[in-house]
Amino acid sequence: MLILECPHCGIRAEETELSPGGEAHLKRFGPGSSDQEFEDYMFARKNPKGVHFERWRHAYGCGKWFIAARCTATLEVFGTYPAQTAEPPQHIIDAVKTRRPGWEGYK
Amino acid sequence: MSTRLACGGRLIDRRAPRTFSFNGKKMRGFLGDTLASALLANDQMLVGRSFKYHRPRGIVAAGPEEPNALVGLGTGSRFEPNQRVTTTELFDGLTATSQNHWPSLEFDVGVVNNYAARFLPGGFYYKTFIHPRFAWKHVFEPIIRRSAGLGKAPIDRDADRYEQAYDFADILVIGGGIAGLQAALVAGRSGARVLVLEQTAHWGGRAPVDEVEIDGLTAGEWIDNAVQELEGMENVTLRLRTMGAGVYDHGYVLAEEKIADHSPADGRPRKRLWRIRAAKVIAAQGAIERPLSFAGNDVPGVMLAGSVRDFVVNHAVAPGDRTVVVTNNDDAYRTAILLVEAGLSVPAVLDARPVADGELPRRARAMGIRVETGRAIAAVKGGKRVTGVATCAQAGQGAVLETVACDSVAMSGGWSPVVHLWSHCGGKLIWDEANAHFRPDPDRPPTGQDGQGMVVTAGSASGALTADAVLADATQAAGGGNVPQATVPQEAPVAAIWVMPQGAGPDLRAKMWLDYQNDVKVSDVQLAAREGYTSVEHTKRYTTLGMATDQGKLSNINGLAVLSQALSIDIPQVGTTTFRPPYTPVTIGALAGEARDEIFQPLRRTPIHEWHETHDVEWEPVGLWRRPYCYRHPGETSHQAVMREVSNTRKNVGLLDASTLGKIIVKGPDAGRFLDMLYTNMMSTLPVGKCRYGLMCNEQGFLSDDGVVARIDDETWLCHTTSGGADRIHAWMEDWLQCEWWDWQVFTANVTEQFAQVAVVGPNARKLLEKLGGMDVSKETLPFMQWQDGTLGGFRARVYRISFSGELSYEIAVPANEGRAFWDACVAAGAELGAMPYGTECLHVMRAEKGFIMIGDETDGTVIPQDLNLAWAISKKKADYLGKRGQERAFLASPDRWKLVGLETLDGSVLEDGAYAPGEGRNANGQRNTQGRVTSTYHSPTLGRGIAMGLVLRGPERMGEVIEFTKLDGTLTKAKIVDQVFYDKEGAKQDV
Amino acid sequence: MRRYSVFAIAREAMRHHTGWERAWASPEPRASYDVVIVGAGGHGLATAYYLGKNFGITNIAVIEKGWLGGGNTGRNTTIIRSNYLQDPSAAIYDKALSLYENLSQDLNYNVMFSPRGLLMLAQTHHEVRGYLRTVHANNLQGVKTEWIGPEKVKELVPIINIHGPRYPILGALYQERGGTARHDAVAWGYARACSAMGMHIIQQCEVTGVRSEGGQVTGVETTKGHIGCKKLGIVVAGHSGQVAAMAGFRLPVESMALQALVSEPIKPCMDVVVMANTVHGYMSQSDKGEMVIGGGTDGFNNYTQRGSFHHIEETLRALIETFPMISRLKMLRQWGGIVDMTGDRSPLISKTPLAGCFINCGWGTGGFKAIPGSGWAMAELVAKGEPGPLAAEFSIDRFKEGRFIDESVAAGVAH
Amino acid sequence: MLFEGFAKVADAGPVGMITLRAKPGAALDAALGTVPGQRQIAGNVAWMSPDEYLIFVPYADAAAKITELDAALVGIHHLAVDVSDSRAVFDITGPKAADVLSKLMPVDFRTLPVGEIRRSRAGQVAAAVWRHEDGFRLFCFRSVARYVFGLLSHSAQPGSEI
Repeated sequence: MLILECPHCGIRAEETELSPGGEAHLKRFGPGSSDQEFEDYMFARKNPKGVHFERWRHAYGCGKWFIAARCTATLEVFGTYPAQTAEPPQHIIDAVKTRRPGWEGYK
Repeated sequence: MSTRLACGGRLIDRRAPRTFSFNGKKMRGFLGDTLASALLANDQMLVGRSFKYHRPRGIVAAGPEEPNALVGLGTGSRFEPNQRVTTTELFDGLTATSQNHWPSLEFDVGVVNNYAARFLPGGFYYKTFIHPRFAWKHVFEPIIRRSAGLGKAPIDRDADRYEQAYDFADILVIGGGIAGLQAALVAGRSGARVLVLEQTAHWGGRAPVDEVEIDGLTAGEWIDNAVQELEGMENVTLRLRTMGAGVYDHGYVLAEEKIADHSPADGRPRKRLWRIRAAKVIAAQGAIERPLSFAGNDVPGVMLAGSVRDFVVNHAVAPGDRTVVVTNNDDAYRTAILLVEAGLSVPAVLDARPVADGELPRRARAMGIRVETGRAIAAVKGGKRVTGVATCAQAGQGAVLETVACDSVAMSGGWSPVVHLWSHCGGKLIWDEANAHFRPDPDRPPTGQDGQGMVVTAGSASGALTADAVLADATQAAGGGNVPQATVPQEAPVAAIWVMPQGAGPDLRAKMWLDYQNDVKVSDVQLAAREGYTSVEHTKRYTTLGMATDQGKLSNINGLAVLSQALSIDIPQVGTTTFRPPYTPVTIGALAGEARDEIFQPLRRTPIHEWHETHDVEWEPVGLWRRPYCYRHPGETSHQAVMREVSNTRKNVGLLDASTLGKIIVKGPDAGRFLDMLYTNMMSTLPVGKCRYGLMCNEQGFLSDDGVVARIDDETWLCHTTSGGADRIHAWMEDWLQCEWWDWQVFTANVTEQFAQVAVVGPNARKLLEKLGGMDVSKETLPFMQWQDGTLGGFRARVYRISFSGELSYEIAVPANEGRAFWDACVAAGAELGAMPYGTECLHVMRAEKGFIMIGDETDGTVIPQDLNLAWAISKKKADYLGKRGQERAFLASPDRWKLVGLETLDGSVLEDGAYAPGEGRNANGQRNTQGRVTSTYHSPTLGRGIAMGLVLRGPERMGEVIEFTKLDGTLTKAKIVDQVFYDKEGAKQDV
Repeated sequence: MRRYSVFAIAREAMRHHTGWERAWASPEPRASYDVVIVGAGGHGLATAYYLGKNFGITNIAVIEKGWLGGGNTGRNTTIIRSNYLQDPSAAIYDKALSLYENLSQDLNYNVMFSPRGLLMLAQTHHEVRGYLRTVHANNLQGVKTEWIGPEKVKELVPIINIHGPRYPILGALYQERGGTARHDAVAWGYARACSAMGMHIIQQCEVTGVRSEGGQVTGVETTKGHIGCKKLGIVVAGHSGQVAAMAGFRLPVESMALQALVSEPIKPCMDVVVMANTVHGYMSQSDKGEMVIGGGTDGFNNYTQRGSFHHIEETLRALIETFPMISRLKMLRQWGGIVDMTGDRSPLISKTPLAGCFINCGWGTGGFKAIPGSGWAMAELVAKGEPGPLAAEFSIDRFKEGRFIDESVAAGVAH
Repeated sequence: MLFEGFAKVADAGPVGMITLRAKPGAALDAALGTVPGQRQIAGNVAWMSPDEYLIFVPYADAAAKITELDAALVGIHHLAVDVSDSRAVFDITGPKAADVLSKLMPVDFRTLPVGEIRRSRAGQVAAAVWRHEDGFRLFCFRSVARYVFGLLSHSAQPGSEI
């Protein structure tokens, strides 16, 4: 039963107030993309056992999407940030690195 | 015999007698008794039969660890099986019945299993009942099922109600013994918000029983003071009868409060499930005493030594007149001393240790109690009740030294911390050699949201077994401070003795019970080890050790120890099984909380819902909505009602409550561009005032929703979705706007519930609206596929000229608060025009007659618009829309897709729902090949025959061809592939 | 291998059961094997078993990180059925069901397969149409299922409330051959049979890397050292992505927590398996008398084997509506497992980009019932290097082509 | 709809409500007068999300207010829409009103300050709530009004005080 702080409205929302939206920062591939690109966009997921960036919507709150950096093995949360970004912001990267020194990085 | 003592009993009120019944026999007890103490006070030693061998069993413990004494409680709609007598508070009129025996508790035929025990070792069923094959299902399994299973199944609907509640705490203390209270005091004084839970109805735990002195006060006085101080703190909340059931991720704790379990039908909820979010959990649940493994350790009358003390001190009940104490530690001497002080006889203390020279043994000896060291029990005498014990040397193989007559045995194998809550979320344990138990490893706690430890233990739950250590540990757990001083006798260490005697042979080991309820013996664990089920999880599952309703509270450590000995490895290497919530079983009704009957699920109601309710409605659930399926006039079947509704709508006029249709406003400078991405067709070019049917696909390309879009003004569109789709599609829009195209200037609003929407459909539709008056709804002013705002019959209305039936049709949206009045006005105005309401099934038939697709019927998540001949609704001009790339994939772009066609049976009958069209031959797996399937099939009253739509391999290229469809009776029906539009192919009727 | 029988038990009883041999050996790994299977759950052990039985390949090691059968094999709700809509699913699940029917005899180990019948309740008209479609499809697939009305449902399940109030029972899809089996026994029975064929089952041995040369697999690195192999089968539900990453490829798989619970045991009151998809709950009664209840899947990636409690509450609410008598029972134990979810919720039994390396995963919430069929198909794939008809449709390239095997379309779930 | 248990649950009747979606800025300040901060209610305006506000007006005045807002925000990207009919509003009053809500919403009512609007979940549906003098005001979607009333009255049953 996770708690994630919504960066848009500041509420420490519990899981039942949120809806999950899968891996974050996927690049959309539309017409003109190769079969491989499209397949990866649709299906290939990092699915890491460890640091993960994932989308959540504060569905029973302000309705906004945000992204959580979370460990899938311990459920530790490193931080949350608005969804309007193509990559994790630096302060999140730093927060993860502080707590997971061995982390191989976002890319 | 077990009996009530003449005086004492700190928890009972002798002025408040209570009567109850056990197996129909009337008995008496007092307010403050548990059912266990009351049964013992009535000399009811035999209380149940075990799971497998149906051995007679009595009360062993005094708390939630009790494995044997489970009864059926109450009757009828308040009957509950498997209630633990040790945690059941006595009340007037309580009715209890024992379980798992036939024909009676005293004489149980199932006990034959006991005599065949030798042939039924752990895991025996894996090795037999294999042949003949049918025998397992028809003979052996039914026998096993009937003989297992503990209590009877309830039959009636539960008469009680339940509820849930949320709470929040900085510090949640679970356990209200002296550790919990001290931790709460320290935390409370610091100003933190503290919540304290205690599973019983009393504060203080075991300390008063063990006659602890704290800061010069008796335990009872200290506890009273502590509770009083805590009650005076605004930041502290205390809850009795509330069991901490489970610790979950991020500090989520589940607890079950018994509100009216001891006062049934008093109008209050029976139980309340607490969902608590705590920044830090202090688990102070104490420790549980372990049994010792000796032959006959399950005979009624053999009890835990600490529990014997509980009954004597708390309830003034003595389980026996002559009690032999058997132990591997000093603590059990307290029981011997207490019993003698109470005027009862203790013929001997059998101490398995070679030496017993601690303060308590010395005190016992000084009182004249006979203490024998290096001794063990070779066998317990007696069947349904202890009559004596045969003693032997612990070091030997069980040669009997003497027989001691007694009517109860108090045993103690040492104490194990309650580590459940620590472990639920991954807290790790270490083996404490000195105390011979697993305890929490403070360096490896369960971690929370921030990655830091979120649970600490306090007191005995940490492994501190004496009052002074308990208080020191509890103080530390809550942040530190002054430690109250407890006066305690010095105790010598426990000896890690698990099996007595040490060299017991197979005969004895097969009578030493580890898991009482599941009848798992020492010999079973040893067999599992011998057969290679050496992982502790394998042993558990192979023997069922620890899987009974007490979840191994008594048996686990002893089982591990036996396994480690059998494998010749250390206990820590064996490890423990995973602790799973709940700590003790939680009522399923409480887990569902308030959600039953009327409020089981939200039922969404349209503004016109009540009208339907009073007009012969037959409902259909559509998502959480309920829509009229049809309106059944007296004497009609549902089918007849639907046929009448279709005919009437086609002939006169029909009224449909379309309020559930999704309505989403999309506005902004980029709204047109956005809708062009969302829909397969072009929406940006839709002129203001006009409507256009649109399709939405997911990124895979599969059709996900459809509906009519209206252009409201230059920057504003209104998108209709399916009834089930409104929230989903609104969320879908916001997803793309927030997460992909966040720089586009578009705002959305879901206004589905702002409006009631009524469809007025049929040749008389215009006349009906004209009767209402207020707006020009003529073909010229309001042509097909346009909309207009205005007033109808005095109502503010937005009128759409759209049709899902092929008839002249208006959909009228009015503010929801006026919806019912508007509907009534339509009904009244329509009376002389033959207006009748119609339901969803009529809607389906009419749309099928027109060949319109229905999301969920023609689509199933694998269908693309191209399959449905909807290519006209897919813009060729657009470079991109959601789903376009997906539709270009090989399998979806193949010409060999199944495509939509109409189907007409040759004999006019109705094709069966879900029927398939078999193709030629069989596939590599021997399955019949198929070439199509029915997606919608109805009897059309308009055409007087069956009509259907279906997806058929290259269907549109095969017009006129006759293919066959399956029927459930195994035969086939012939049907011709035809155009999917069966009614008014030119569309003349809707455009008048 | 000593045969198990009632006579063997009688004989052993006379000598206090001291003569039983180990059900399976615990050898140290050899330097290399013909085939290494990673994962000693039901699917992995069944793969090894059918490699031996059907193809005579016995120089096999089955490597297990923990204890055999300790993953989803030992955590599921043991439902077995084959009433699937799509042809490829029906084929493999029905193969599994047929093998289950004789598995106790085949393995000489009683897996307690109990074909007590399985109902999938229809509670909306939409569901009725979906299940009718399934019955039509099953008839053509050679899978015997039938549509039954509410009265028959009540007859089969006396404790059910067929009159709603919210979702009255409109009927059910009934598979008489469906049922349950004892989950642990399936793994143990296969393990014993594999061991008897001379295969090595190596527990407490974690794979830490996959070795290859020139695009061909050559072995695995493990906590017990390097183990060479000619062929490698990855059968590690819940952790497929991790092992695939070691082999250098990504899977269309996400790992999520799925939960289950049991009530305290009561006397027999329900002799069939019931699934109710509208309200998301399913329930059966074990031989011990516990009501075994399955819950929903979390929607986010999770490796904790716990899951979020609100799913349990949702499931129980629904089941109380359907079976009012469970309200006064108690939840004894709840737990979670990690399931692989693929893009279409159907499994992968497939070749991989690494030659000689094969994957079997993605069974989602429905893996247990497939074990024998899955092992059968996987063994054929590993032995021949190419999929047979059972596995052919479950290849990894279906996602690129958009060729889904989607069972959710008939309102069914895959439990 | 009215229920009197250990707290009183009453339907508040029609309330005029306008959803205004717009980004913060000078134009919005001018149009609204006071723009509330995050989760705050200022005057008759409640902050709903970074680009969404809920404006309370007498029920009959909603249409006029929208016209006024549209005029004030001309040229500014915004959406003002009448949602008065799509919501149901309840007042939960009495000294123990918070206990009623604590049974339904994962919200810490001990720390919810006056003047803050909390959007969350009541039972199985979305709801928003704020504290006022005598208790709380809660609104939810209109279609589930009966459900929410059922929840509130179940929770306020006499004898079920926390």
